[in-house]
Amino acid sequence: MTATASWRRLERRLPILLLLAFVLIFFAFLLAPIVFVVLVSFGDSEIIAFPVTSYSLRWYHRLLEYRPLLDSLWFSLKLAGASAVLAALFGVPAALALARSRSGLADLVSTVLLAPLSIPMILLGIALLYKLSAIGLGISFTSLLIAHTVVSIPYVVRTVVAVYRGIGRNYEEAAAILGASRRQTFTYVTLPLIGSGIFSGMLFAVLISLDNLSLSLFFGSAQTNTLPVVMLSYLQNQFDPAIAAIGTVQMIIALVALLLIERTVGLKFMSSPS
Amino acid sequence: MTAAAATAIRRSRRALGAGLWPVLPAMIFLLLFFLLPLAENGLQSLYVPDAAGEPVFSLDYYVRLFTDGYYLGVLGRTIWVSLLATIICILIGYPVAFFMVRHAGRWNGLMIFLLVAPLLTSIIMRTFGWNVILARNGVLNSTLMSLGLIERPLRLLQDPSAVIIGLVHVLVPFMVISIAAVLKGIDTRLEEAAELLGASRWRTFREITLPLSLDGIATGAIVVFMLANGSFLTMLLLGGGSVVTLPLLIYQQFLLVQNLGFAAAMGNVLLVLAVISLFLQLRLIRRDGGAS
Amino acid sequence: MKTLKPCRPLLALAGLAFTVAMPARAADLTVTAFGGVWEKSLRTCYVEPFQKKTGKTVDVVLGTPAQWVNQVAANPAKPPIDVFLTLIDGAEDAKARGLVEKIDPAKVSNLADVPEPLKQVVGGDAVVLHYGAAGLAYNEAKIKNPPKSWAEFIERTLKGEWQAALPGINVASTTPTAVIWNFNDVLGGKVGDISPVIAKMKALRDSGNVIFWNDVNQFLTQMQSGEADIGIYWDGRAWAARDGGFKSLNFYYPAPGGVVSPTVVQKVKNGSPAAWEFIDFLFSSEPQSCWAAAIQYPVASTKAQYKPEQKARMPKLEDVRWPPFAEIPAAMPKWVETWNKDIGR
Amino acid sequence: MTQATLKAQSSVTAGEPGLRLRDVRKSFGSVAALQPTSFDVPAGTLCSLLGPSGCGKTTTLRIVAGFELPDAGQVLIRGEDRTYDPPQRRKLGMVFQNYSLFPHMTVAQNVAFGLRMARVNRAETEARTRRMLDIVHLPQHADRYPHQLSGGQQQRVALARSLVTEPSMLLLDEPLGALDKNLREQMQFEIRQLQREIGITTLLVTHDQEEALTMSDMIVVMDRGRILQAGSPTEVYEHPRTRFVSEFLGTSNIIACTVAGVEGGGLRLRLPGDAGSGFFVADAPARPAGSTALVAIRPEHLRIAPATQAGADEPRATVSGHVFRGAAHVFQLKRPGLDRPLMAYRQITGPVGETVLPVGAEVGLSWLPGTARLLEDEPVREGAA
Repeated sequence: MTATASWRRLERRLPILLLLAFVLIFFAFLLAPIVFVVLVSFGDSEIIAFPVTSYSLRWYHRLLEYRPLLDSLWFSLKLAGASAVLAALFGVPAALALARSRSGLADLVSTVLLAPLSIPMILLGIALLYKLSAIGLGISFTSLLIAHTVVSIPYVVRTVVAVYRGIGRNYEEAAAILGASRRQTFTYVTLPLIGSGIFSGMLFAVLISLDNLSLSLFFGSAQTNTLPVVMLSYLQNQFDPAIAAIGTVQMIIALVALLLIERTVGLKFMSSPS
Repeated sequence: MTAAAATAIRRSRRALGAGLWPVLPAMIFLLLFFLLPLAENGLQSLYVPDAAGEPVFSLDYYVRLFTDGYYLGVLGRTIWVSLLATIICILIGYPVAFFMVRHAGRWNGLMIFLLVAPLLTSIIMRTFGWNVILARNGVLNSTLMSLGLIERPLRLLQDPSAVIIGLVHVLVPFMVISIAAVLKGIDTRLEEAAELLGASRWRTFREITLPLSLDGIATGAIVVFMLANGSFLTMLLLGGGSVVTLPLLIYQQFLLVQNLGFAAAMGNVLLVLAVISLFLQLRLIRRDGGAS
Repeated sequence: MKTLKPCRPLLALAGLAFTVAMPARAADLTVTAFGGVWEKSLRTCYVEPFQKKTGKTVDVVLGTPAQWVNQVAANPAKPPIDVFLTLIDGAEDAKARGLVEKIDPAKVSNLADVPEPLKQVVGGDAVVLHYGAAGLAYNEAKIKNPPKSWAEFIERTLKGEWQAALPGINVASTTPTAVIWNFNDVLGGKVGDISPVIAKMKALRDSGNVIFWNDVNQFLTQMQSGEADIGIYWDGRAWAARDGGFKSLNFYYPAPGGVVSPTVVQKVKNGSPAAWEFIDFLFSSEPQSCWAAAIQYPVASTKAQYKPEQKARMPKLEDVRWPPFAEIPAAMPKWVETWNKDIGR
Repeated sequence: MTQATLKAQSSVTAGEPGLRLRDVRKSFGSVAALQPTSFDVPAGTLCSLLGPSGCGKTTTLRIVAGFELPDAGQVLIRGEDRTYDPPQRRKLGMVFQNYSLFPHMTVAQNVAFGLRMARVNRAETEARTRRMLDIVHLPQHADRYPHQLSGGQQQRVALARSLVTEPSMLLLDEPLGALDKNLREQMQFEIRQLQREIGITTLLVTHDQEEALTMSDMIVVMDRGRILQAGSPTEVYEHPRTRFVSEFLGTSNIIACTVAGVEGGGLRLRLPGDAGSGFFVADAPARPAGSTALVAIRPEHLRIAPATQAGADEPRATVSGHVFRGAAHVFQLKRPGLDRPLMAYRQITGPVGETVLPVGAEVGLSWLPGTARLLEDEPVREGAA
């Protein structure tokens, strides 16, 4: 290969290389603060301090012995999962109808469905506390589930609308003309095609639920303690690396979950061109 | 029946939302557990305690919010900060989403994990991380100084720039995932076709890929804008109070003053503000990207 | 129903979600607690011995005062909480909203061992369980000659002798008492007029020698990273940090004294009658000693025993300053608004 | 099952049209997409809807498919009223413009989809899918995904998917638009052959006149939501009724002639600027002398001869351009009084290079009687000045 040829080759690949560089810087930015969290979680010191001078696993032992953190993590995961599923059951049909609607009502309906995103959760939390207590649900898992579902619906609706609009009508028309009933078309064609939208919407919902302090706060009881509430009250009195350790455990759980998804269903619907 | 009457009937049938019935379960759910509780709570904002501490009907809270220059300034800053964070998230997030969908291949799963990892740590821990990095003698300043790029430490914490950094850091994953979900639905053959037609890569991107992915950007923008609009912990912990937004004041009314009425009034203003911008955004998308 | 197949796991999950949903109360008694070492010590010093002694079960609710007060306010007839262990501003709020009962000395015999002032807080609707006080925490490595008094602290900060860290307005139950009331009082102001402290704070802010923290742990990060050299902090927290490894951190109460912050006990209206029994147990001497050793704060009971090194650090009840807790809630809206507009931090 | 049995099953009682549209009308908002439209497609034939984009052909197809409901009128498929049936009950096959192969299914799964929906048992589904893939020459690609196939292969899969259910009718929506020219011609031939073998009534939507001419038994030319002309390809090509049809199908020289007089059942016309005796057009309704009449003459019908060899009565023109197109010479001719140059093809019969007329040469024009067509006046166009 001549020098000009390899130069021109490089030139053609340059945009991709620049993009790659950008992406690497981006992830450095994204992960920078997290790196310190993980480092600190392996620290030996009684208080959170940096730089970490000696390392140990003592804060992971502390997690095992201080039950509220692990218990609430498990509780939070159940809550996040359940509310994401519930949000999908409410949100997906609504999103499908909205995406194809020519009605002038659609904008109004969308606005209502997305509005929970915009209200400070602390206000919603207190409003729901009084409302749900008045109808007898009080401080319970059901109340928490309702509250978290309210704020999860917008994520599912919005991502599914965007993905479903991008797909266009043709596939469903093709299925219809091949004799598929509405339900069959939905199950065999629409659902697989909007999979990435549902997945990312539910992922958002889970993430928001896991980090949702302001809303969960008002429904915290001995039986219904979510991780952020426990973490906050822990941190208010103790500045030790156990919090960093639970954060790290949380990330590991997410990693395992994503690996499981990749192994079973495959994350390909997030990437491969359809 | 005249033709005009027939059209009118058809139009009204459409306006009633034929085919919109699947939104009903979600609408009823939100009506019961979102709009109704908020409305009841919002009513408190119309009652202000009198000298004896008894609540009396009054528009006092709203008058204060809309006539006092301080509160108007906070209102403006709330929108401005959210808008700025949204724009930065689009600019940073789009290339990453593009790379993820088109070039990441089997690294895609890892990228998703790395994207969501920051969201899984408590905001207080993230703030600690930023404190270590951005402090006066923190990692960033000492690196820059040892490289000779700056002479004295930059003041990065307790500053609006720290708030924007913090907001972008937690919100940009939402932007990336929203855009990626739509980008992956775009047929790459369209781009190839455009390149074959002689469009440069940049033009292909500008005229084919970008317009087709507008819905993803819009989704991300709505989510990011709304979340930024409602967040206060980042302002509190990274801004050191240098950026005061409406949610922060709401939080104050709860925590310090226990004045639920004034908090509800500010909440209502924020909600109305958000709903208006949401509605406008939806309208814009419909005109631009959603028409196809 | 072949076509429903892909939906089945979703439906199953949704079903599961509702079966997990069950009524909240399971124990005879529910008490509140702050997390971490407090909650742990509450269980070991109080809850477990109480359960052993009476056979009654006790649940512990983690969280914050605003959460607990609203939870009770939402369910006043069937409160989800029976005993508040809370901060004094939360206690004032609960009293103002009529959620708590007067502490009846007849039902709490161990109150006989509690000094009178500690029984007078919140108009008799609460009793102090233990208390801490705010003073100055500083980095010994950087400051050799710390200010003797609050006034000296303000003046030398203005001169730029060090970088000081102060709590911002959003740090509940610290700033209003330890900064606003404390400085204002030292500077000769009154609860109804905080212009002296506002003027000084403005000057401090503009001097560039002050940074603000908005989360209790942020102060420690700022001190460790060198962002700050001295600042207002709580005794117990400061000692815990020093004992935990931040060796150069020292703490003292400047003249005319530290600003007290009591943790108080309240009995929720319509709550379980067993609450009286529990509150009485809270003030018995043995658990009080256990509690004092665990959380490193002075406790209410005069019969409680302390370790010698702890005793040395403890503020004496006579030495601490008591802000007018009862007057502050009424002044707070004005304070917060003025601070927001003039200091903005 | 062989192709012969496919054919046997889809044959219909003679005389019953495979598709009949009766006064079908559709508007979107205030835009009339389709004026009341009627036509029949005889059973077993292929009918093309031809026209520029926005002419209503796609709307017509979507109404036949059941994706749109007409505002009025009836759609009969094999004599049965299907106007308000949902698409899935119409038993149709359809090939979409971009094929719309399900991206998450393999080729075999795509083809088998319709059979699965019809709850055909598994063994038969597999057998029929395999046979269909054989017919479209893709048996080895059964387990690939659509994005792994070339455009032509995708096209064949789409065809297989639409035919495997033995539909009562086949709809083709611009099925070849995405293919390159050679492949397109090959596929036109293949589809036509398959359609004939199976004997399935087919409706083809296209804007490509060549495709329509090659593939159809019948062409329906549409413009602005209405049918301009319907008939066999030769009929529509040779006897275009209007200027639009004449120009949309192939190339045409459209000349505004002057009516010299009425003769027998026809008209005598004169080219503009021609003082001679003019020419005769048979079977034309009477028109007042001196009025203008549009005449279409196909370039292949226009004969040119060097002026020296031309008859004295023949109108003259000057060669203004020449292109060699392999099978023919194409000449551009100018004549005073005509605003557009005329086109004439001269078929090459002998060795190439023979008898080329140089640019600038003067020629005489002639055509066989009957090849010049009198066009109907255009319907007044909406919004036209």
